[in-house]
Amino acid sequence: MPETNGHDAPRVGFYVCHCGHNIAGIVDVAEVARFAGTLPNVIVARDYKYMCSDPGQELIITDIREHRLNRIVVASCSPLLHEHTFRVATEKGGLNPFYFQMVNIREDVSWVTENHDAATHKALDLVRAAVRRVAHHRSLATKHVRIHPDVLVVGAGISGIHAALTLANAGKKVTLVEREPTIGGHMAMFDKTFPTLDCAACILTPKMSAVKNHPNITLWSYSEVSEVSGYVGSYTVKVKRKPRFVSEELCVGCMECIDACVYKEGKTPDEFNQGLSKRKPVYIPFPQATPQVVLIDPDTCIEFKSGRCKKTCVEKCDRNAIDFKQKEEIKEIQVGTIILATGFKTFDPKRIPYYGYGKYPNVYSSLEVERLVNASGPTGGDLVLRDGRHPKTVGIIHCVGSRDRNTNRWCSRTCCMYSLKLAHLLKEHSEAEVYNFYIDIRAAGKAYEEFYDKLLEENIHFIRGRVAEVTDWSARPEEEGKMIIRVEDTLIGVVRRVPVDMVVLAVGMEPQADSQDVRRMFNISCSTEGFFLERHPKLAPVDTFTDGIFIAGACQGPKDIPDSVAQAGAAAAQALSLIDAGEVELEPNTAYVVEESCSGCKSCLNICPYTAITRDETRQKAFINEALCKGCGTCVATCPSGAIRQNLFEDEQIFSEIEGLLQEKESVLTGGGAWRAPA
Amino acid sequence: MPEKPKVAFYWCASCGGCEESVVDLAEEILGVVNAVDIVFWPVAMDFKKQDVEAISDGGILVSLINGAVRTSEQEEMAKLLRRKSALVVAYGSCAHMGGIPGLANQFDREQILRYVYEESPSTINELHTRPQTASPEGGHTLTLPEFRSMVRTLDQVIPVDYYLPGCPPVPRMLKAALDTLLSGNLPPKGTVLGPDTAMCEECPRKESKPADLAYTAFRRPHEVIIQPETCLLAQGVICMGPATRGGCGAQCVTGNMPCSGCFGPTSRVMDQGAKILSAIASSLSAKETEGIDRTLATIPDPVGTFYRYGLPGSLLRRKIADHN
Amino acid sequence: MSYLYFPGCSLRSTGRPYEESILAVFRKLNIPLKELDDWNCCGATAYVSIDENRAFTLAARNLAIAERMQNNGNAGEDLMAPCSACYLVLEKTQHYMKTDEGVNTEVTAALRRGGFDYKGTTKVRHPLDILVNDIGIERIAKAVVRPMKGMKVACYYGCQVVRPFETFDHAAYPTTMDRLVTALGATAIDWPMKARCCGGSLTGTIQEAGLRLNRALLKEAEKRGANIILTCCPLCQHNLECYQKRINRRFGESIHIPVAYFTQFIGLALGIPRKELGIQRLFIPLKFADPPTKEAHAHA
Amino acid sequence: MASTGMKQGTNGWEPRIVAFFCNWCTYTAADLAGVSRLRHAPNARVIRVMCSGRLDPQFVLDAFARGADGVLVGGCHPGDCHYMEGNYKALRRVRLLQRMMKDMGIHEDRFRLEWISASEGEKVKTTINTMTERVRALGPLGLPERFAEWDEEMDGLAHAIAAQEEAVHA
Repeated sequence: MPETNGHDAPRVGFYVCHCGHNIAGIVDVAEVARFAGTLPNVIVARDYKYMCSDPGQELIITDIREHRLNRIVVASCSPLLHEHTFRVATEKGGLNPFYFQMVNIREDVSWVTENHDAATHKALDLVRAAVRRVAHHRSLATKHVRIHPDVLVVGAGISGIHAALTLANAGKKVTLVEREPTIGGHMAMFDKTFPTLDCAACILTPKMSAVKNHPNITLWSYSEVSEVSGYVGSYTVKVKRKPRFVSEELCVGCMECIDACVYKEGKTPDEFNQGLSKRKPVYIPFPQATPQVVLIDPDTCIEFKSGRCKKTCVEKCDRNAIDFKQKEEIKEIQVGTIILATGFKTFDPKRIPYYGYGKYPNVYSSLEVERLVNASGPTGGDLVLRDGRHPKTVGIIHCVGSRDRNTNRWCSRTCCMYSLKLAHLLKEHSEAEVYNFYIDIRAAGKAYEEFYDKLLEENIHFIRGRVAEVTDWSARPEEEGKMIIRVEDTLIGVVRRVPVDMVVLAVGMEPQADSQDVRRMFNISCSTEGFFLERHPKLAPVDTFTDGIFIAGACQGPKDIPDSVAQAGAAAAQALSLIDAGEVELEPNTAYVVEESCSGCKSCLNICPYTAITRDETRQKAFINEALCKGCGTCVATCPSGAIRQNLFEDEQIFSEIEGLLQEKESVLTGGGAWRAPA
Repeated sequence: MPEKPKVAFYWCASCGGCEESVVDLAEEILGVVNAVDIVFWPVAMDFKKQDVEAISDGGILVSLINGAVRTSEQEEMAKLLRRKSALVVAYGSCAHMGGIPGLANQFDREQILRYVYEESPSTINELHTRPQTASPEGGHTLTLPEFRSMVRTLDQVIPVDYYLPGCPPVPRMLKAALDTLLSGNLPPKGTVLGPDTAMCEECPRKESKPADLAYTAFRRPHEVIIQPETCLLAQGVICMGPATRGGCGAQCVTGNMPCSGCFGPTSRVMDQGAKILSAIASSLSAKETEGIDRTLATIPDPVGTFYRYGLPGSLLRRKIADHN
Repeated sequence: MSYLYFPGCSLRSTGRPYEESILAVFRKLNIPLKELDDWNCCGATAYVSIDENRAFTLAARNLAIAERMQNNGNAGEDLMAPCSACYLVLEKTQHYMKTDEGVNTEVTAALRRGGFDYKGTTKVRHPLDILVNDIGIERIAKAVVRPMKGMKVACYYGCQVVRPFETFDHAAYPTTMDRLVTALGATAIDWPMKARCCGGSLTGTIQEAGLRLNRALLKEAEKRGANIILTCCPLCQHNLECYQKRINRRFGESIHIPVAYFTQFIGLALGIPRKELGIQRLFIPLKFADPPTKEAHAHA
Repeated sequence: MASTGMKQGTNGWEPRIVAFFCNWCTYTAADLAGVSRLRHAPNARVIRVMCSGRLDPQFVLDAFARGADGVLVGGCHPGDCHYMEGNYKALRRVRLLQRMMKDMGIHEDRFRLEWISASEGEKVKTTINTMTERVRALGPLGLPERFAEWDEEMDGLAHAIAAQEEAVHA
């Protein structure tokens, strides 16, 4: 509907929301409405219980029609939450949606202010500013951009795999990029999964091969995203494909080259087995690795180091798959949406030296123990310690690198449950006495508490207290030759010394080491601890602040397998909803040059990081390409002669806001003048 | 013959350059003299204050007042001329924005008087005599105007209808302004009678400015041999051109000196200094505080650089003496 | 390379040999030390537990004096604080001045009233840090005239130089002193008590607890074959050395092990006369160090 | 010339701080502070801009000229700008502006730039609180009142002229 009255003298409709008690409990909303009614240009001023509800919006729509309003101001929650809602209502009333201005008196006022008078006073200032500002609003057209239907999924652990399969099954083309030589992520390393104790490989490998064989999925393993540009609907992504020195097309994964390698035994710590075994320079991470393609590690391969290897591997390969000259490749793809499922890393227990990891050989990280008890692990599932002994007593220390001010403050959510699982498995494998040292047992998941109950009946010991240290300082004869776990047992209130043969450190989950680089590349935010930040903690858990980019799995925060899979499905659904809508609306907050005002001084040209500003050399004026402009307004602030303006953030709009905030005279409270902040 | 429109010229705190610029009309001044009746022009003609007072209120078509306002006498004359004139034009940078005398707003009154009458190297004043507004002398009282606490723009003292920018305004613009005002076809009140794009538009060096300028250091004109054809900013010399209203024909730049901003900002800008500061700072090369500060340290006097002609008319007007 | 030097109260009382040996060693290495002008109480221990911000203010005054001296001819000179308690409270003050606006505001205001405009540039250093990281183990090793062969040293760091700030060494397993004594020709034993509690002022308050803690340290050092314990803190040195008799009486032990400052040990290796190092002030004499005894040779 | 800058005296005076917050980091952090109910001083009035790079130095000066006692600018941490480098531009402008304002006699504690990421709700709280306290310690800046006070010296003359005119017309 074309708006007709936008350029006439402003006729403002003002609405203040109670938000139940959220606002009205602190801010005197009736006073706010009364005050707004006294401001110039305000025709209607009302307060209402829930402005965002249908009747609330209806109020705006009716008032626009009945009172010939041409500007709308709503004082309620944050514009990041409901600006869109009220713009739609404004539009339904027959106005251009951008004749609307929102005042945040919930997040910015009632929720953060103790004193009622101070809160009301602050609300009045903000209202006055908005009423002044809205007079300068102009009619704007919303931009639409097309959504490219292809999707990029970064990271092929269980989350990335599930997201990719969901999208591919819906008929979308997916490029799945994985940094490691195989997909599968951490889950592929686990032995059994809690609480069902079904084997991780049995449920994961079918999904891995489904990825490999899906016609809609392009799998690029051993590859990393190196550059991202563009915007929602139209991202250009460069992917670096690292050389395997083995042709992915030719190799069939027979692994004969591995046997043929001049190294009789492996010499390099095996990454997949957490260094508990050795691998050769030519290797495959594990037998079910996907893709089933070997790779050569140039750092340890003799041919790369000296160029004088007999190259028995090449001789053995009848498909001539080995190619020492393979180079890194950069591939470029176009996608409309991106799902980040880059996972986590486990806490490095060396950071807590008093737990003795790296000092005492029989202190293990939980991920190492996953490999140690795994039937396809380095010992074939035999629980043999680094010094060759079988443990008679095992201590599992919970919360290593979790719930700890010195390391990570967050709960890693999975450690309690996997510690219980490992306790069960260790007992099963060794008949050892198993002690769990825990702060709290957090078993909040379907069938998790029942699993804990079961463990309690398996004669596994639970000692409540944060372990002080693991030491070889023996104070009694029976402690000689053992590691002593010192802990305050907080249930009985004594300090205990528990001698053990094996210590398992239940390490927490952390953001990937390069999570900061990754999020910068994708232009999304991180929470303080470094996990990717969701757009809203409750209502938009897989969205980010960058449209078209979604997050799934442990890159967003510690998560177990069921939660990761659920989130991956949600992220895929969000991408699908964009793709199926076909296009997306963009905020029309772009900058533009008023050509007759521009002197062509070039001050703005190097300011724009998106190269949206160019200079028309014949007219010697700056020109802003609206499609490239993202609306930051930096050039507007830079232009020394005021020739660049920004829609929605015009100079006069901001100046009028400043003026409104500070024009105290009109804001006299009915209850009396001066107000004081709480001491 | 109908009565010719009356015109008055007056100078407040000014150097006399604005008066010169009127004379710089050269032969055209004869046309002006023909078309108008100059009723007051202290620098050139022997009219007195009483003569102005004798004119009926509003009887002068236009008064062109130059110079900033620093004394009570200047205030008084400005107010008198305002009453007697239909139109008042703030003529030149000082009346327009405070001008060079406005730089005195970085010091308080006492500092200035102490320096001028006691501390300056050329002063011998053992009795520490200061000028007094009233001093008895042989049964009479001699009076002097009061030296106000700060420099003001003309429009901070009286309502001003139009502005003619420049230090001094160029004769061409004066001629055009007079023609406009005499024609009766008046622009909106408050208009600055000049072009409304920045000086760069008419700068002969503008094409030589690189698009990717990133400053690492600034140099003052005396610290560098200025290349005659390259943009001064590209040579690290601060040129106010991008933030300054055009119309002068890029005179300073043509003379191989940077623009120092005498025409003031364009109509879209409130504070010329803030804007050039923004433009220049945005294009620094450094990204971290230390490097930024290192580069900025090469601007020894930001206020004097960015507000050379406009301090009293700027948003902050003057230095706050009690350092708050 | 030169430093400002903050002695603090201990080094002028129970810790005299610490100061004597520090001055002697730095003199020997030609590293000038300049005592901080008009220094005052560092603000540690009791003060911190009563009113933290005032303690920080006391510490900050010293930091501010150091900064002032740096700006007046002592440019780039860090502030060396040998006593662990001084070191920690100075570090802590620096830390809170930078990270806690409340502390910063209050302390800055107090300093301003005292005529100081502290910008926060002073760096606080422990002599162990300076010797290892600035002067360097190599340079010290080169200056050794009397290798300490045969000495089996338990390096004891105590808590305050490594916790809570891991400024120059590990919080639980520090190694700087170990590396240093190794370079002097001695053997540093590996023991888990390096940074464990010495009882602090408990020896003076709840003595039973204090003695127990010291016993654990002393016994473990002897058990692992140490023939000397070295410390870098006046309070640790006092606790470990002076209570050995009482511990033996109380617990029926027969502990007898010298406890010296690490700087005394370096001084001996550099050939500085015992008297200049305050060796004679130790209660448990360092007999073996002058010249190496037969036993020492046998160990080697 | 010691000026209080405030006619009504400082009784009942509360610092008024105008805050310019970038949409993606600091404004979001302020929302987070709200959602987390982190109560803080009610003295800051937030103006949302898309990026701290939109900060025109004129906004800062205008806020002071209209009566702000302090101006706070919040942007994304270096390297974190949603628009890549807008915050660097803000930093450069702010550094120069701070020097300029110092020369104009406005105390440095009145104008502050803070990097506050979307997750730092707590930092919004402490920044506003400490800034409020520092500005409170400085007292009112009160530029509009100062302007009026400065111009009072012209009143005497204005009155004299008015009286003179009255006499003439009478």
